Order: sequence, then structure tokens, then C-alpha cells
Amino acid sequence: MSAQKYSLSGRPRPTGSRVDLYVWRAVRITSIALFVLALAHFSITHFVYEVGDQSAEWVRQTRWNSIPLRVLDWGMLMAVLVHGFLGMRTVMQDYVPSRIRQASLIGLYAIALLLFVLGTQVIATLPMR
Amino acid sequence: MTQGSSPLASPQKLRNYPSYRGGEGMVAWAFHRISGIGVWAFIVLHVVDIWLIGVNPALYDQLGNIYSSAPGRVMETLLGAALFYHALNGMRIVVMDFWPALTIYHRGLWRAVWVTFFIFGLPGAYIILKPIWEMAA
Amino acid sequence: MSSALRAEVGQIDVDAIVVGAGGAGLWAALELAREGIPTAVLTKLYPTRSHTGAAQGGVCAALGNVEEDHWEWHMFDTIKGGDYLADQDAAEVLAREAIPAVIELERMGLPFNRTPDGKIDQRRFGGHTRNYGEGPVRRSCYAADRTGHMILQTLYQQCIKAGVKFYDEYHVVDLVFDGGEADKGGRCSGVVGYKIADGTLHVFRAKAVLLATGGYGRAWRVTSNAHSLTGDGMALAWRHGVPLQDMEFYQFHPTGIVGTGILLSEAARGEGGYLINDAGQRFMESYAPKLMELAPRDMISRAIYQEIRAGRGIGGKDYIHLDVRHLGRKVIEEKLPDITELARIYQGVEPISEPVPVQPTAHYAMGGVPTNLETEVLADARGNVVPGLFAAGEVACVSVHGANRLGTNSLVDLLVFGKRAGIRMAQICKSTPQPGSVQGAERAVRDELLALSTRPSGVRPAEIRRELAALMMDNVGVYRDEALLGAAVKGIAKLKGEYANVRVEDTGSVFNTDLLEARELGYLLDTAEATAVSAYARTESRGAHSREDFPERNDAKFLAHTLVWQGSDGAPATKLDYKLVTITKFEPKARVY
Amino acid sequence: MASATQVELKIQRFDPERDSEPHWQTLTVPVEPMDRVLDLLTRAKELFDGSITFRRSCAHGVCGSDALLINGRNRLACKLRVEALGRTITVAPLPGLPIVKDLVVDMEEFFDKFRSVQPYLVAAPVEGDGERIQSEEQRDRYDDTTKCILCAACTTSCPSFWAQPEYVGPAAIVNAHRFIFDSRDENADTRLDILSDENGVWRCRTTFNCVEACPRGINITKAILEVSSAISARR
Ligand SMILES: Cc1cc2nc3c(=O)[nH]c(=O)nc-3n(C[C@H](O)[C@H](O)[C@H](O)COP(=O)(O)OP(=O)(O)OC[C@H]3O[C@@H](n4cnc5c(N)ncnc54)[C@H](O)[C@@H]3O)c2cc1C
Ligand code: HEM
Ligand code: SF4
Ligand code: F3S
Ligand code: FES
Repeated sequence: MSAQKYSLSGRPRPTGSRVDLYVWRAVRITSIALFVLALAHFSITHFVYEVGDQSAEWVRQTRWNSIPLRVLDWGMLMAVLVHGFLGMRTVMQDYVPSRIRQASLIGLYAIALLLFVLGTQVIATLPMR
Repeated sequence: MTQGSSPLASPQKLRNYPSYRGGEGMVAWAFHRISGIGVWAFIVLHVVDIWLIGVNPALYDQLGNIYSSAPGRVMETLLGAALFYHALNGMRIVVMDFWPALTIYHRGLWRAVWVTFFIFGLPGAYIILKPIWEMAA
Repeated sequence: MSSALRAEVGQIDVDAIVVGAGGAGLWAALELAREGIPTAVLTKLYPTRSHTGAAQGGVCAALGNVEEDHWEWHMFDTIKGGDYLADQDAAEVLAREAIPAVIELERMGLPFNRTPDGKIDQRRFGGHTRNYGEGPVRRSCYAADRTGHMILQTLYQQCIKAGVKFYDEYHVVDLVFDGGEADKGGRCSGVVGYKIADGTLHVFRAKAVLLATGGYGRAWRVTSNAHSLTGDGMALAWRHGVPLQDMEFYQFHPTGIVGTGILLSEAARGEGGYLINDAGQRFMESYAPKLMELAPRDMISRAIYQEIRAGRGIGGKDYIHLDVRHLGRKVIEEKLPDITELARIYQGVEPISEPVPVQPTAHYAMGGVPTNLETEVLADARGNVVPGLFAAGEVACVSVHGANRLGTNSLVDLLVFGKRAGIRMAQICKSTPQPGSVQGAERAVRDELLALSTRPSGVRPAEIRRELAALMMDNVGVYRDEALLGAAVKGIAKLKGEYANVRVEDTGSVFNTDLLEARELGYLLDTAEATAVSAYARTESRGAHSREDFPERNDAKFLAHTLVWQGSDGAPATKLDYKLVTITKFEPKARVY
Repeated sequence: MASATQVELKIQRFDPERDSEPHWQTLTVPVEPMDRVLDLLTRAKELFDGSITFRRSCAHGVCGSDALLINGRNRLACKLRVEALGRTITVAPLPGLPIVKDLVVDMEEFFDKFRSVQPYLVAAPVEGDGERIQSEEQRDRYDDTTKCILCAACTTSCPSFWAQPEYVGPAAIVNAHRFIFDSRDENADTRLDILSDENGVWRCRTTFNCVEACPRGINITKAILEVSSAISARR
């Protein structure tokens, strides 16, 4: 237990950090966005079109042939990254032993950053038509 | 300050809580967590494969073939189920977060999650899986 | 190798010690903390487990928030309720100081129910009347039906805030005396605490020691009292030459759950519940036509026994019905939720649609360690004090309750005299030097505990406890006579003999509840003995003490408090003395309701 | 003892002076009609083995001493009727706290967390000699959370606490709630600060085990979410 005790108990003094509040809010807000976006995305890719028909060429020519659609998908990507990775942060806070938690979280955020770069790159640079 | 019963207390922790008979809420949470992790794992994969559209379209198309194969479709169905359950139960949680008074109906809300899940999920699963029979035929 | 005791002995010096963390102990600790007196609170239970938390009904104070009320009325009711055995100066203190005490509790944060204009709400309670007995008055301040719970929590919360030092799960097993026992002019200079978690003994030295250990209802078979209420403070003081006062006055609460004795609060009757016999009559009509179900407890308990004896118990059996059905679901569920739940769980009865079977249950000790108004323990009938020793709460006898306590007055007692104890102890601590060395003070009790836990064979404590409880129930219950009490005195002596050979199975030093229960049985035997001996000697009927062979109150001879001392060297108690009742405002009258 | 029936009572035993691991002891104990689990334990101790160790006091569900893991759920032994449980009754200490002996767990950690939320009224002194005024609605606002008896059944049933014992836990939040929503209290902000850190309210995953375990019927999850909302609603 830390040397810094809060009042009479053994709990550490609150740091005043609001990180966990923001995380909590971000997860709720993105979840509402995803409820629409992710479910719509899944329905479109599985029920409107046939999975087997969606080749790279098709994506380029049909789905991503409009800037607004690309922006929307990028928005979904952001929401998923924020939501999914903050969700995983929560899971790791629960189960990863404190010794290696910090390192693991850095690893997690690194993956998030990588996905952010890859996803943004393809959405932004894939030529239209 | 308190002088309590600690010093001799054994550092032993009881490990029998995996057998705790939690109620609906605990099951709902366990499913939510498992489905969340599952969907997360898929998303990691999915962003990478989308990225391939730009760098290596041929490889992407090969992957697309895997997705539309029979095992691929089963996987897609499971993914859809996980996402759908997670989304519905997620809304259940968000609703309670915004209106704490609704917690007294948490069981009812959970039942509603399952009803919705099956009403939309079964036809959905049918659509995704149908080509398997068609292929076999 | 394990033994029930560990070798090392701790020694702790403080200024004040509070034994017990119920309402009385906590308030005293709070006052001491306010005065900056270094204090240790020892309690065998976590503070919030104390039995004060079980009190449901309420706490009376003549606030007059809902209808006219005056503390003089409260004082009168207390004295009359106590069948004129209460010391009237004490009853005056109780009734007067109840008002600021309740207000202070509110200010500490206690969530009292409120009147429509936002003040503390008040309701009726047994024996509390308007204008010296004219009819029921709304005097009981309450927090739903968990007033005691809220008092306990609020005081504990304030103690946390004030930084009070608690020794949780330390069982006080002995008192330390300096310069001889209490009856030889000795001074109390500390206590010996047994740390339950690891079996170590700790000697605490202090200038002032408060006993606030509660009652001893576990001496009876059917009781509303917690398992932990085993008369520890009374017995420990008794063993050191302090007399016990008015022990024959033990209250039976009329409405206990049949079999277990779990209490269904008087609040059920305060809200308008009826008591019904087999013929469906509200039989209190013929015993207390004015107050009916709100008559004092001793009268109702006797009325119930009379109904049962006359064959009018339900189905001819030994209980009657408490009926709240006419109050309607809303009142029952909102005002009496805990009571409703108790009936459902412990009796399998649904109070909304069924009457609840009830019978009298051993409930409250009017007697105890004698004290003056400053809570200083008295050594004799002449008012000499035992230096360094204080008592407050159910363990003490001031005496405000006289021969019968009114409902809610016990909580008032805790607040008023708990507070007074703290204030007085703080004064004493500031003006007194630390007593002499207490080195080795644990030796006697160490030997006793070792004897208990190392005996290779012997009787199990549970057997003796069961016999004692049955004996007290049958012979020292609501109705008594010479034959019953004589047999009780003999029976208890016999059980004490057996107790000398009692054997504890658990020989470990960690959390040895087996050992402590055996120790507690010893306390119960002592308090039971004091009760039976005092009851045998009082050849009159007064309040809760009803002698069938002496049905009349005898003011000429017995307008006095009993004091009883422990016999020497294990011999039965024979030394008794009487102390006149203090009368100030109200001359004794016949007690009719 | 007139005993028509009996049950198998399976007790988790652990004596730190003898055992290195907890183990199970099974006893066949006679039952009487209105028996509760506490009666069974007491009887087992009295008839068979005086060393069986558990806490108890009030015996009617108001002191919070005897919360135990009974047939897989946290319950007060004195409030749980035997007849509702079938022929085998399994009793273990509360999950997730260090075991002192048999069914007794170390409660210090639990009470520390309780104390850490400043569970006491903080308010400026009042003038005059009357009580503070509080309307009936204001009083009702926090009624539910005043019922807590600090039995620890909730905190030790919480998967989030099992995973992370640093979590302040539902019981502490309940007791903070009792003051945060008391119109007389002036210290809500500090308590919200305390509860908004990493081990505060955010660790609640709405699993409702706590609500289901609470012997006082407190809607704990509601209280927790109200505190979360209150934190979130601050600037
Ligand atoms: C079911 C029930 C309902 C009641 N309802 C009401 C009511 O509505 N109104 C009313 O006015 N009164 C009521 N009473 C009576 C009242 O509650 C009690 O008389 C009062 O609470 C006693 O308080 P106390 O502070 O003296 O002791 P308790 O609250 O009994 O506390 C005793 C303390 O002493 C400690 N202790 C005991 N022995 C030792 C030892 N050897 N070493 C260390 N610590 C020890 C215990 O741990 C505990 O902390 C009721 C009583 C019962 C049983
Ligand atoms: C489709 C709509 C979605 C909704 C409504 C939603 C909702 C939520 C909510 C409310 C939580 C918080 C649970 C809690 O704190 O108790 C959560 C957690 C989580 N979500 Fe989602 N989510 C959605 C999609 C996703 C997606 C697409 C992913 C994958 C990237 C994901 C991964 C996670 C993870 C890993 C957690 C943490 C799980 C846990 O704490 O147990 N979610 N979700
Ligand atoms: S909230 Fe309920 S379960 Fe939790 S400690 Fe309080 S009474 Fe026990
Ligand atoms: S069990 Fe735990 S997760 Fe929340 S709802 Fe209760 S605190
Ligand atoms: S013994 Fe008091 S709650 Fe069970």
C-alpha cells in the first residue's frame, strides 16, 4: 500500500485526475454512435450486398466512390478505435497484474495508433475509380 | 484509526468465486465482456485487411474468398451475433447510465435484449448462411 | 503446538477507555475525542454490529413538534412507567436532556423522518402520555423502523470523523484494580483485552474506564437480544466487588416472535396494531382501558400470560396474535417495513393478510451496575464511588427506568448518559494522575483462560447454557414466586459447579470463539445469579417483577433499590443492601392506565 | 431434540495454525422447521465440533456479522431459511477477502474503504437550538442508502472487486451516496472527487450481483449510477 494515505484509511489520496471520467463518457458516447454505424455497416456488408461480391475493386468503385461515405467510414473507424481500445483498457485494468499493466497498456495504445494510421491511410489515399 | 483483526490473517484469498451463482446481470456482463473482446480482435484484423485494399488488392480478394467460404460464413455469423448482442446490451447499459431509476427493470431490459436479438438475429443468420446450402446443392 | 493464548502481552497507556461501542460507548467516545482525551474504545464486535442497531421503535424527547408536549410529562411517564422505583432526579435529567440530545443527533446527520414542515417527525409509543396520563402523545422521534440502526451508524460516523481510536474485536476479559477491589476502596486502573484475531492479551492502563457493554438477555431462552449480550460488563464489575442494582427487574417485551423471541417492535402498536386473543377480542380492554395496546410493557406481558393461562391463547397455545391488517398495505409497508420482513422471514407469516403470532420475550435489563448522575459507579448504598470506573447504557442502573422501562427510553438513556459519561470522564482525566503500574495485571485472567482451554475432558458450555436459559425462562420469567426463585438460585449454583469443569474444544489462538463463548457463559451465570437472588429477596410486586405470592406493591418496605454483591470464593451471593429511591416531584401512586 | 429431518452441511474449514489450504468438512445436521443457516452452524458447533468458527451477533439480520457464501451466493446466515436450500448446504467465507479462520474473513480492508469515502455529515454549525430543516422529499432522496449494515455481502459478490481488490466497492459507494444526496451535507464535492478516481465508481460494470446479495434490499447499482451521473454532471 502506498505511503500516501487518504484520511484515515489506507486508500491513496485522490489524484484529481479525470481520465477515468473521460474514458467512461467516451465509451458511452461512441457506443451510441456505433450502435447506428457499426450495425448499419454490418447490415450493409452482409444483407444488402453479398459478402462474396465485395472485392477490392468493388470497394473502390462503388462503396468508396464518394467523399461523404469515406468520411462516414473514417468516423466509424475513429469511434471503433476509441471505443474498442478504451474497452480493452478497462479489461486490462481488471485482469493484467499491476507489475506489467503499464507496459501492456502502452502496447495496446501502440496497436491503436498503428490501426489509426493504416485505416486513415487507406481511406485517404485509395484513388477513386 | 483502528486496530483490527489483520496481522495474523492469512494472505490466502478464497479462489472459489468462479463458482459464484450470479444472476442475470452477471451473465449479461460476462457475455458483454467476451463479445467485446471478440469483436475487438476482429476489428484489429478487419482494419488491416481493409488497408490491404490499397496496398495489395489481390491479397484482399483472397481474404474475401475466405470470408465467403462455408467456415468463413459461420465465423461471420458468430461475429454478427457477438456484435449484435454487445450492441443491444450496450444500449441496455447506456440507458441505465442515463436513467439510474431504470435499474429496477434490468432483468426486463435483459429479456428485451434477447427477444430483439433473436427476432433480428435469426433471419440475419439465415441470410448469411444460406449460400452454404446453395453451394452444397 | 497451539494454545488459546499467545505468550506476548501488549501494554497500552491511554487516558480513557471505553468498553463497548454501542450507542452509549460511542457517544462517550465522541465527547472524549472532542475534549482531546487520548481514548481507546475496545469492542468485541465491530462497532456497527452492536445491538443498539437492532432498536426499531424510536427515541422519545418532548420536542412538541407535532403536538403539545413538555419534558415534565415525559419525566412523569418515565417514573410512573417504572412503578415509582425510578430515581426522580435521574428521570428529570433523562427527560430534560433528551431534547438537546435528539437535536444534536439530528445535527450530526441522523436521518429522522420529517413532518410536512421539515422538522423531526414524532409518533406515539407505549406509556408516553399527554398531561400526566390523559392519553397517548406523539413523542417518539424515529427514522422509519430503524432508529437504533441510524443512531449507531450516525455516532460511529462521527467517531470516524473525530478520529476516535478503536480496538475492534478486542474482548475485554478483566478489569484492573489498583489498591484493592472496589469494595475495599480500590481504584479501577485499566482493563485486560483479548485480541480475538490472534489470542494475545493486552493490558490497557487508564485514568477512567467506562463500561458500556449492554445487557444480558441471553440468560433467557426466548430473547430479543443478540448472542453477544452476555452481561460482560456487569459480571466483570461484580467480580471486583462492585454491587449490582435492581437485577430482579428484567423486562419481557410483549411481542416477540414465537420460539425465537425476535422482537416485533412496539412501533406496530404505536401505529395502531391490535393484540387479539383466541376469542378475537382486544383483551387489553380489560387491563388498561385508557391506553389499551400502548400500556407499558410489563402490564401487557402479564396480560398476555393471563390470557394464555385462562385458555385464551391462540388455539389454547402459549401465544396470542398481533394484528395490523386494518392498517392497510400502505402503512404496513411504509411505516413498518422491517417488522413486516421479520414476520415474513422468521415466522412465515404475511402481516398484510394474516395476524402474527407473538409471545413475551426477554428484552431489557432495568438493573445493572449502579451509578450516580455523572455515571460514576457506586460502591455501596451510601453513594461512595469507585474511582476510575464509569458505566452507561443498558449495563448501568442510574436508575431512570425503575422497575420497568418505557419503550424508547433506553435509547434516550444511551444518549443522555453516554454523553454525560464522556464529559465526566474528560474532567476526571484532566484532573487525575495516571494510576500505578499495571504490569502483570493479566495473570489472573490468563490462568482462567488457560484453565478453560486446556482441560482434557468436561462438559460442553452449550449444555450448561441451554439449561441455564431454560431455568431462567421457567423460574425467573414474567411471573415468579418463592418456590420458583428458590429453585432458580439452587439451580444456578449447581450449574456454576458444573461450569467449573467446562471444556473448550478449540485449542487454537486465532479467533477462538469457542473459548470466548465459554467465558461469556461465566458472565451469564453471574448475572443470572444476581437476578435470581435479588428477585428472591424482593417480596412484593412492582413493575416487571411480579410475585404471585406477593401480588401487591409494598412501598413501606420496598421503595428502595436492591444492591447485591458477589459471594466470596465462589460461594453463592448472600450480601444484599437497599438504597432508598430519590423522590422529588411525584409522590408514589397506584399505577393504572 | 425432535428432529424429523437432517441436511448435509458442507463447511469450508481453514485454521491458519494447522492448515496451509482451506478444505471441506461435511456434517449431517438435524434441522428444525423454522431453522436458518445460522441455527445449523450453531448446532454443528454445539453438537459436533466446537472449533467451527464464524461471526454472529443479532441473529435477525440487522447487525451484518454473518454474511457468508452460502450455496454459491452471498447471504446472511441468520436470514436464510434452511428449507429454501435443498438437502446439501455449502457454506464458505465471503469471496475475495483474506481468510482469518474457517468462515471468518479479515474485514479491515473493507472498513478502510468505507472510511475512505468520508462517511459522515460535514456541515456548518447551525444557529439556535432547533434541528436543521429538511423536507420529506429531501429526506426520501437518500432513504434507500441509509439502510446499509456494512455486512460486505455486496462488495465481495462483485466481479469487479474480485478482479481488482483496489476497487472501492459497492458498500463504500452506498455510504458515500447516503451523504452526497443528503440536502444537509456540504461535502459532496470531496466525496465525488474520491469516487472519481480509477478505483472509484467507474469500476462498476452493472453486474447487479451486489443488489442481488444485499440483505437490506438496497438498490445499490442505482445508487452507484447516480453517483457516476453526479460526477459526470459536474463541470
Ligand atoms: C430488538 C431490540 C429492540 C429494541 N428497541 C428499542 C427501541 O425501539 N427503543 C429503545 O429505546 N430501546 C430499544 N431497545 C433497547 C436498546 O436497544 C438497548 O438497551 C441499547 O441499545 C443498549 O445499548 P448499549 O450501548 O448499552 O449497548 P449495546 O448496543 O448492546 O453494545 C454493547 C457493546 O459492548 C461491546 N461489548 C460487550 N461485551 C464486551 C466485552 N467483554 N469486551 C468488549 N466489548 C464488549 C459490544 O461489542 C458492543 O459494542 C431494543 C433492544 C432490542 C434487543
Ligand atoms: C455496436 C455498438 C456498440 C455498443 C452500443 C457498445 C456499447 C458498449 C458499452 C456501453 C460498453 C461499456 C460496458 C461497461 O463499462 O460496463 C462497452 C464496452 C466494450 N466494448 Fe462496446 N459497444 C459497441 C460496439 C463495440 C465494438 C465494435 C467493439 C470492438 C471494437 C466493442 C468493444 C468493447 C469492449 C472491448 C468493451 C469493454 C468490455 C468490458 O468492459 O467488459 N464494442 N461497449
Ligand atoms: S449495501 Fe447491502 S450488502 Fe452492501 S454492505 Fe450494505 S447492507 Fe451489506
Ligand atoms: S456487483 Fe459490482 S459491478 Fe457494479 S453493479 Fe454491483 S458494483
Ligand atoms: S447475526 Fe446479525 S446479521 Fe446475522
